[in-house]
Amino acid sequence: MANMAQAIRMALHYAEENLGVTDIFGEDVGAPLGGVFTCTQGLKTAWNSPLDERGIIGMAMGLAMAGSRPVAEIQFCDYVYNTIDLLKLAGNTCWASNGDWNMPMVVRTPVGSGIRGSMYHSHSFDATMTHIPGWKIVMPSTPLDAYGLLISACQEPNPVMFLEPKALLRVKGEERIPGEPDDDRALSKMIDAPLGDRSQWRPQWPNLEAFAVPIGKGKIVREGTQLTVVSYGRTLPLCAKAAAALADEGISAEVIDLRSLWPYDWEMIQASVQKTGRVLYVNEDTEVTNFGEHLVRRTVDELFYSLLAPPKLLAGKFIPGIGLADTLEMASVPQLGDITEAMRALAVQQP
Amino acid sequence: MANMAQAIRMALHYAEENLGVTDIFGEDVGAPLGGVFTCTQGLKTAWNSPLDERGIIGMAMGLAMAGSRPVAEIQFCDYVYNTIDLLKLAGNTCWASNGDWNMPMVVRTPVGSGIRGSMYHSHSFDATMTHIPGWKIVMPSTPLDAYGLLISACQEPNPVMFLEPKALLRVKGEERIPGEPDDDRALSKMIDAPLGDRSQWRPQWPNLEAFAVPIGKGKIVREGTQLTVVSYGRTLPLCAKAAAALADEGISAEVIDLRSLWPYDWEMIQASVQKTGRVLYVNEDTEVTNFGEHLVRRTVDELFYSLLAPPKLLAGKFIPGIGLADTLEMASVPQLGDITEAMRALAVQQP
Amino acid sequence: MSRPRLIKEASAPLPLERELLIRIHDLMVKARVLEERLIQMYKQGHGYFWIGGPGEEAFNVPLGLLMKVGQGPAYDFLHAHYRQSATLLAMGEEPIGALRQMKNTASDPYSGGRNFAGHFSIRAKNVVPVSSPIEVQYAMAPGTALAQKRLGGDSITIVTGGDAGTAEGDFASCLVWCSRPAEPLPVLMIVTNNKWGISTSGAEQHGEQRVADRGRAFGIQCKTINGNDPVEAYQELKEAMAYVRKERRPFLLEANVSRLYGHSSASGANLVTEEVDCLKQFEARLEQDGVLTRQQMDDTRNRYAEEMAAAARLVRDEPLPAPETIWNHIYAEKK
Amino acid sequence: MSRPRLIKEASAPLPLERELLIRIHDLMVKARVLEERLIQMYKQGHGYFWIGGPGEEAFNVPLGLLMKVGQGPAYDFLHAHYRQSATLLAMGEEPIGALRQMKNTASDPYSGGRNFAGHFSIRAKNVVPVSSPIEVQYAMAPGTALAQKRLGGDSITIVTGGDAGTAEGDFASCLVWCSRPAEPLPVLMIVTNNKWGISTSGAEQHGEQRVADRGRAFGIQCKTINGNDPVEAYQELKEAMAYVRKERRPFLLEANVSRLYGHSSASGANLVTEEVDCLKQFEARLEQDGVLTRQQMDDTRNRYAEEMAAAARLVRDEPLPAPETIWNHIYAEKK
Ligand SMILES: Cc1ncc(C[n+]2csc(CCOP(=O)(O)OP(=O)(O)O)c2C)c(N)n1
Ligand SMILES: Cc1ncc(C[n+]2csc(CCOP(=O)(O)OP(=O)(O)O)c2C)c(N)n1
Ligand SMILES: [Mg+2]
Ligand SMILES: [Mg+2]
Repeated sequence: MANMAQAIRMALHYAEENLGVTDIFGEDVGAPLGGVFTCTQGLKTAWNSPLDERGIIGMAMGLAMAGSRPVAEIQFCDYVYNTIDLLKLAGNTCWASNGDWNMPMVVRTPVGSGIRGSMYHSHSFDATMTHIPGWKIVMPSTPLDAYGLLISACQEPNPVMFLEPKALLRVKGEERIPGEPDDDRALSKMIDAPLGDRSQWRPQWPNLEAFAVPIGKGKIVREGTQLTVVSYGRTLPLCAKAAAALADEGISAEVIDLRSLWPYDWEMIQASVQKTGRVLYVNEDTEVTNFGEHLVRRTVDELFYSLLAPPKLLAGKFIPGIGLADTLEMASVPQLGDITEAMRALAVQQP
Repeated sequence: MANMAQAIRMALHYAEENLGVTDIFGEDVGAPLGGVFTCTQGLKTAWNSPLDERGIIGMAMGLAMAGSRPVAEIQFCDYVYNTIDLLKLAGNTCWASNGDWNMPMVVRTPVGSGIRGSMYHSHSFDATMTHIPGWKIVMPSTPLDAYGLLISACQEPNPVMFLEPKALLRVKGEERIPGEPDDDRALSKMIDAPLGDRSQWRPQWPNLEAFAVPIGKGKIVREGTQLTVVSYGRTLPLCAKAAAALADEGISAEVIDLRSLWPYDWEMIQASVQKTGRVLYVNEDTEVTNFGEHLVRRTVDELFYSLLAPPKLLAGKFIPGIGLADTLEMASVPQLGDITEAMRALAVQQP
Repeated sequence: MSRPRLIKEASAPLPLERELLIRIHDLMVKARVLEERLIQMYKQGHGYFWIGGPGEEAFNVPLGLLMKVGQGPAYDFLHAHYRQSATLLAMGEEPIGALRQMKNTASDPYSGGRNFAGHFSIRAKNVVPVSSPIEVQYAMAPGTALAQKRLGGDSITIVTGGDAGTAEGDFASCLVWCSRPAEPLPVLMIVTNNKWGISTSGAEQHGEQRVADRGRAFGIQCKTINGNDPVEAYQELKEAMAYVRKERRPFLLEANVSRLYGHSSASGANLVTEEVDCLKQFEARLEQDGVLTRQQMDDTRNRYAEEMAAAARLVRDEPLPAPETIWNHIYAEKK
Repeated sequence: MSRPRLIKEASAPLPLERELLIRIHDLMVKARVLEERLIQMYKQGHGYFWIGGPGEEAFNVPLGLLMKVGQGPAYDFLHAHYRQSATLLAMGEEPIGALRQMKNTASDPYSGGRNFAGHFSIRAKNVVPVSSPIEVQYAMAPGTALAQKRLGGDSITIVTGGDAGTAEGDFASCLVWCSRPAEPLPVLMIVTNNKWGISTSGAEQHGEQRVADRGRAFGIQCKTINGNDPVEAYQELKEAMAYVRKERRPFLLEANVSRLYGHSSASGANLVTEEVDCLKQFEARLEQDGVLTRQQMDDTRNRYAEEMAAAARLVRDEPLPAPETIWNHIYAEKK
């Protein structure tokens, strides 16, 4: 099966061909590199921009206002923080103009830890982004969801932030993307750029099919009865793994992949928490003024009297960065052991 | 008594004279204007910068690293959002260099609604700022606290964000600033720049005295037994007012002025909530991924079994801006009526 | 690089057609009277804040007249700042909209009572929403220009801003993005230089002799003109636009202008008598050249003054937006 | 504006003193061998990421030699980017620190195992922490320079960065802030132009003939030099620094350099044979002029190679920082 980087590339190809996407651009997004994570290799509308994140977001906004359909990339979300004002502007333009203008643009950016990226290739962006109104925000944890969410994003009349968990970009999926060939190696031959000189290379795209994951819908990746775990991105598969391990100890956990951070699937969370009475939110952004805290707040706001134990958040430590050394990265953001432990503790907690 | 703008000015004067402050700068901070809210009139080290917020924060960082003591101003916090990367950098420099460097700088910026400032003179900054590690963050609600916190800020070896609730800048205090003259008009004559030509004007500073409000300490502005209200900035006096009104209805509310947002006085909150069992957090930033949600999360994390009702947050609506029309502003951020109602509802809530 | 044209002596006959001169004058008066009315509304408490363009009419009217007005990339885009009312009137906008925005009524056609005066937004005319943050429009302008270049045709993107704002990085970004060898863009970058940013004089802050010189390193055509002369402004804008339309390359035009009522209502909004008043100057010339008589010009002004007064009375009783409308238009709906 | 000096013919005798030439050569070799060792460590799995400056030694060594090294505003400040190892060695730094940072050991003197290779930070030498975000150093440089100017004396601020990064607004901010008429600042702005930003060629993205031309509009002295020639680099840097030290005004110096091992380990970190190798070229000249023999130069290289190998062995067994140290140094303590 395709990995997430290939899935993104295929979705963008589909969007170029069928959804009117006109510009896929950013630093090193065009030939020869096709993106530092290969997500934009071989795409016909991909081009390289100057090294200027403000220019990139501004270009996307201008294109969107002129009726084009841009998909902009910020090479690492760590470098998006000088554009927050522009992101806010993109998010408020429809409202400020009382509905006159809208901004059909997509911004993709890799987020999170997992590649020993040190202080500036490990940032999370979900907390900062969910505080910006007017955007839709998604973050897939599987190639198929990446494919389907990106296709939805390219159909949106509003700005969409597409967060790519970089630790999962090279992980192969377990579900087939509609149209992808049976054989991984065949797919790679068709769409992965060769090493060395690429000037003559052209991809051979499979016959991709429409497949949209609606923005705003979560996914139950494992059913359970005793506690609910809600996560997204890098930590989601760890939650699923932890749940599987805990099942052997007789603990039944329901795992929700939120997929869309804004709007998010409150109905799904609500139904699950009403069933289990216990909920753990997991993400890896730093834990102060964290989106998981919003989810905790809403939980106590609306479900207080259904709770059997306090809702919990497991997130990144509130420290200024993720250090390069293995020891530091592991201690800074939730790992499998931390998640398993937090789930176990919550499952058994008694007043 | 002095208003908050005058208190800030006096603290800066004190800091220039006694604490080694070398540069007070920003857009229109120097002569002739002395700041759009008059906070920097007549200060000997005040100077006007280019219209470039990134340059302002960068200048402060450079000065701090070279052993100067800068106090930079961002004219409205609404215009700080293209510098978030620099604020993050200022906050991580000590950590990234393993303690080798530090950043003794203060950034002041007016925040919040209350002057019909429309979309770009009404922003709050507490949510975004509290998500940035390595800073200390304060937000006074009285002139005396503004004076004392700014003096503490100017003594810090770390970056300090000083948030000025613009709705309160012209409100006179109820406590005397050590050294200020008895008569308001006398003070105004001494330190407020005249209208018209100011080229010959020099302030006459009162004999100000040292007075530091420690960063990290809250203040109980009203004692109570049935519920706790925690707020800061513009909404704090409204909370106090609401508590006074509710006292007539027989509802006893304890009101805490947090003053320092990071680090904050958890001991004070904890003790109060353990006493009352009910807590309402009030601020006016938009309510998704809001600092009040952090406080709610910590409350359920540590005090779940002391709670008699779910902890509540009353904050700004999650919409893209505060509209100019009176009707829109009033509907967007907590007003006295909203706060009173939320307190009353929480006080009487039963499972 | 086009050589500086010799500025015509004030005694030489006006080089534009009589009808055009009258049209320009009419619009300049209309814009001035509009701004004066807005200021008055502010002072009478019928608005919270005023900011606008009195003193820039001589430049802004020709700009609006020369634009290709319409919707979508086949037409010109305007990324304006908050001193552009005269351009908007020259583009055919009715002044009552500005009054409605001043009074933040629900009927405000630009923001529904949400945004400040002077913050225009008209999708049907490619007027991108004016937003308060200085200079961000320069970051967006290359985007509309790229769409226009792709389409073919001769439409262009116009972006305007003040002198102080050029210190923001976005001004430099625009220079970089418009002059990329891989894809130069049809952007007319305009700086209206009034020598001030609020209370701060450009002379302390800007080492550039001319802001326009910043284009040179990028091979961008650039020029500094007297924006107080509508005839010069018209001719230079026409030439610059013709270049951008044809060459599909950027042009950086700096226009020296006046700030006749200070920065905004925050600084009092009172008439500044030391600055050149472009309208007075132009009227003297029109009279001298026999294009219009004093009487005719006074009539024009009085007519507009009455119109604006009537419009202001109308607006005064229009309702504010309802509180629950804060929830409208957070998102656009799929069509 | 100083006129371009005629580049000396390769046949003319080297215009620097013999001892200095040997010192420069020695440091260039040392820096090259250091970078090669870092690359090897990466390839052998003793580090997660390599980025550094092989190909920039001819420029970076003279820079370090000419700096006034010490702590505080009486000394020069260096706001560097990540290709500056040769400058650091020329400033007297021992190479083992770079190896420790590569291996992210607790003993890493620059970040305690927290940051990437090449991210130096030495307060005692006024080396401001190198941070990964491109170009932010240009926003900070005016701050250290202002403190220096206030103090009096002749210390200056040096800021370096790549060519692609000049597209960020911070580069323009630095031009603006350094050339304010109210307070010009002693900043030597350097751009090392290797014609690439990762995989993107400057030729597509940059309309400037010379990046250095961007200073002209601000009245900033500027020059473009051949950074592959250590003699030219030394002389030009010396002249530029003398100007900044004396005039207390900015200078913008662009140095054309090579990127000998590609962008970083992310692009393979393999030797690029098409680019000029400044060390090879310099050695040919030293040999030709009889300054050093091939044998002497080989000896130097071998000596450093052995030293680095020994250092790398030492570092290999040093411990990583302990997990709980993530909590250290979030804040500085009051002294
Ligand atoms: C990013 C940003 N910073 C600060 C402000 C506050 N502000 C509004 S107008 C202005 C001065 C603008 O001067 P200039 O660019 O010369 O335009 P002018 O008003 O003179 O036409 C300032 C500082 C703002 N609106 N946006
Ligand atoms: C703000 C920011 N954006 C993107 C990156 C990713 N990045 C790292 S190096 C680089 C290219 C830099 O090119 P240039 O400025 O020419 O310096 P060089 O590496 O060629 O010396 C990019 C895009 C970054 N580090 N910082
Ligand atoms: Mg101006
Ligand atoms: Mg480069």
